[in-house]
Amino acid sequence: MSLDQTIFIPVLAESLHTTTSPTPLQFFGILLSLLGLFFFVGTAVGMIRFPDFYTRMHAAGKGDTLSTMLMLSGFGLVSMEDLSMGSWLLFFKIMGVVLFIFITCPTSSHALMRAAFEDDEMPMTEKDLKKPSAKKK
Amino acid sequence: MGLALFNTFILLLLVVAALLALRVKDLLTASVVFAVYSFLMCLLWAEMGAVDVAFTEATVGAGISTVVLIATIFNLKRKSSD
Amino acid sequence: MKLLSYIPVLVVGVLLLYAAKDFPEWGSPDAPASKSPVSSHFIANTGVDTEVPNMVTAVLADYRGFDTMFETVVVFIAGMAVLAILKNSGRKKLVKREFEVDAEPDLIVTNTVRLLVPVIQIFAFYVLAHGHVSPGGGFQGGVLMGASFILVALSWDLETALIRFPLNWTTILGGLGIFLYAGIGLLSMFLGGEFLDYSELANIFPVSREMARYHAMLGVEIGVGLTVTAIMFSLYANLSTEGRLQRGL
Amino acid sequence: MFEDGTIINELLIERLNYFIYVVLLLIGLHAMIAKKNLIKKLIGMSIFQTAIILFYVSIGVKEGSTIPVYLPEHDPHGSHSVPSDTNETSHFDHGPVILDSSLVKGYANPLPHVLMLTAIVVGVATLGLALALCQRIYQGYGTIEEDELLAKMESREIRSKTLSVQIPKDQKLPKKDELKKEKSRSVSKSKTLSASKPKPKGKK
Repeated sequence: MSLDQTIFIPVLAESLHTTTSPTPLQFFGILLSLLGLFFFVGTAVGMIRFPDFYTRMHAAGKGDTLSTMLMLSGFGLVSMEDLSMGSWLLFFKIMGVVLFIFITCPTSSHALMRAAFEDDEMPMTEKDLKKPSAKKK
Repeated sequence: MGLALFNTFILLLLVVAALLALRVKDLLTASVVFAVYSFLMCLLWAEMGAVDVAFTEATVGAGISTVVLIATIFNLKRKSSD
Repeated sequence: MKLLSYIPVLVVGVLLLYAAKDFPEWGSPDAPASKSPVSSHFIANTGVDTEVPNMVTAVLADYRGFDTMFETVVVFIAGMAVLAILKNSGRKKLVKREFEVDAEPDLIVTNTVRLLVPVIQIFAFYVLAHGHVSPGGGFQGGVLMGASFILVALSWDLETALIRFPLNWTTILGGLGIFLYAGIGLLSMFLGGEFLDYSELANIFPVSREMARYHAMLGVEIGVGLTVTAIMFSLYANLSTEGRLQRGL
Repeated sequence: MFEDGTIINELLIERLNYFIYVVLLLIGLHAMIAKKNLIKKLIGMSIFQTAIILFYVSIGVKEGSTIPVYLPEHDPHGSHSVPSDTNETSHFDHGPVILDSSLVKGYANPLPHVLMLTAIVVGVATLGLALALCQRIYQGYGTIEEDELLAKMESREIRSKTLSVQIPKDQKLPKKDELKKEKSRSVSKSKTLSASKPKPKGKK
């Protein structure tokens, strides 16, 4: 067994040799997941590139919530191969998770920002932009 | 065998997270990175078929033990010498 | 010292890697651990013996019940030890901690927690009771239940959580959990079986011997859940305040 | 490089789980030995523990097996199978049967999972106990760094020997005049001791 056989080839082979083409609902699910992945990349870039705490939390709070919800609902749609009782049950369970994320994720980012505000962390202003490298965090 | 790539990726990330949790000088960061480590471990076990162990690790390792660590650091010094 | 510490690490590492070469291949069904008659017996006979679909719960609470009982006792003793170490130990006057800020409980956070805590507690009961057929059981349900009280303590303050779950309950609840566990075991002993041999409970309850084991496992898990809930909350409450039980995190 | 039989192939590809378990165990061990901060030592201890749990779970894995929960067709009740278009009563007909060895291969080994499940919960309880001890040490000595702790313990021991007074609980140094009084009272004893050991007041 070589490296290619063990790791790379089976994944490719599985993805290539799927015989059943996805139903329209599943195709829509895959599309939603990819969109969620795109927003996740945006979140990661924002976390690294933004200059101060509040803007970084802005990227993290919004992008994380949206992308997680998109990906989870995409998975819920992908799991609906047929419209049987079991797949509906699974779909509603995943929607429960989406609701949970929708409630908790903004709250947690709000709590983090509130804690920073109470700790006298000042938001970045235009003054900070004018003097370069004054506030390198 | 299809999950071998996933398995390999998480195993390597585990080593990175463990090293990072021990390298950072801020203990609060260290405990948060340790929560990440615990959650990666939970994913790995769920993939291996040990769902009960994964569930326990998700509630205990990534939940309670992080809270307990942070509660202790709150009463102690936050900086560490190494 | 820094360099010296690498010596035992390297020695242990070389030995372990040398041993790792002889381990069975990953995932092979013919590995000694999977071939052993004990685990194949558990897999094959759990359904007949106890009618519990989740083998892990069956092995945890029934076949290896003695082990689990004393693990619960260990958790209880650890909680009591934390109580004993930190009780009346701290500075009497409250000092402001390094990163402490005085702030009211936040409106958004408290209202979200008000919304979530009942759901978490119902989910904890579900995990506890549904542990027979899905992943879960006493340990997980207990930890989730304790985490819901910790969430209350984090979003309001510790005093609010202590009104809902006074700390002198923890000793009582933890003891009650172990008492429930050992009591089911002793009851089956008095009915003519061995300690923790739940099938004897069929003599007094109108169920078959297999279903007696099924239901006794639920009672045992409830005992574990009570102990773990109490100890997890008391761990947090004591550690965040150095045992003073006021002005928590 | 990656052919059959070479060390790299055996360790890094076919037994990657075991290799990573060794690496994590060594990281934890090194942290427990070499880190000076007590909290860091405890994090290292937890990493050590999870590495061992990883090993135990890894030896229970079977290729192509499902989780250790009975599939609907082997379910003793059949009541928890997903209600689908299959006939519901067919599950109740055969009742629970002892699985034969070909079916046993289809389920992961539940025994390591059980052993490790309790180990995790006990692990967090012992972690809490260790953190309580850390807080007590911090109250007594004002530090959780190991080297500072050892120095403080040593100086405190010398001081208690020379002065022969009980160290107050809340880590306050004795007052100056109190110190002098004590010294004059046990002057002979302190002289003999301070000749051999470094003077505690100068060290402070």
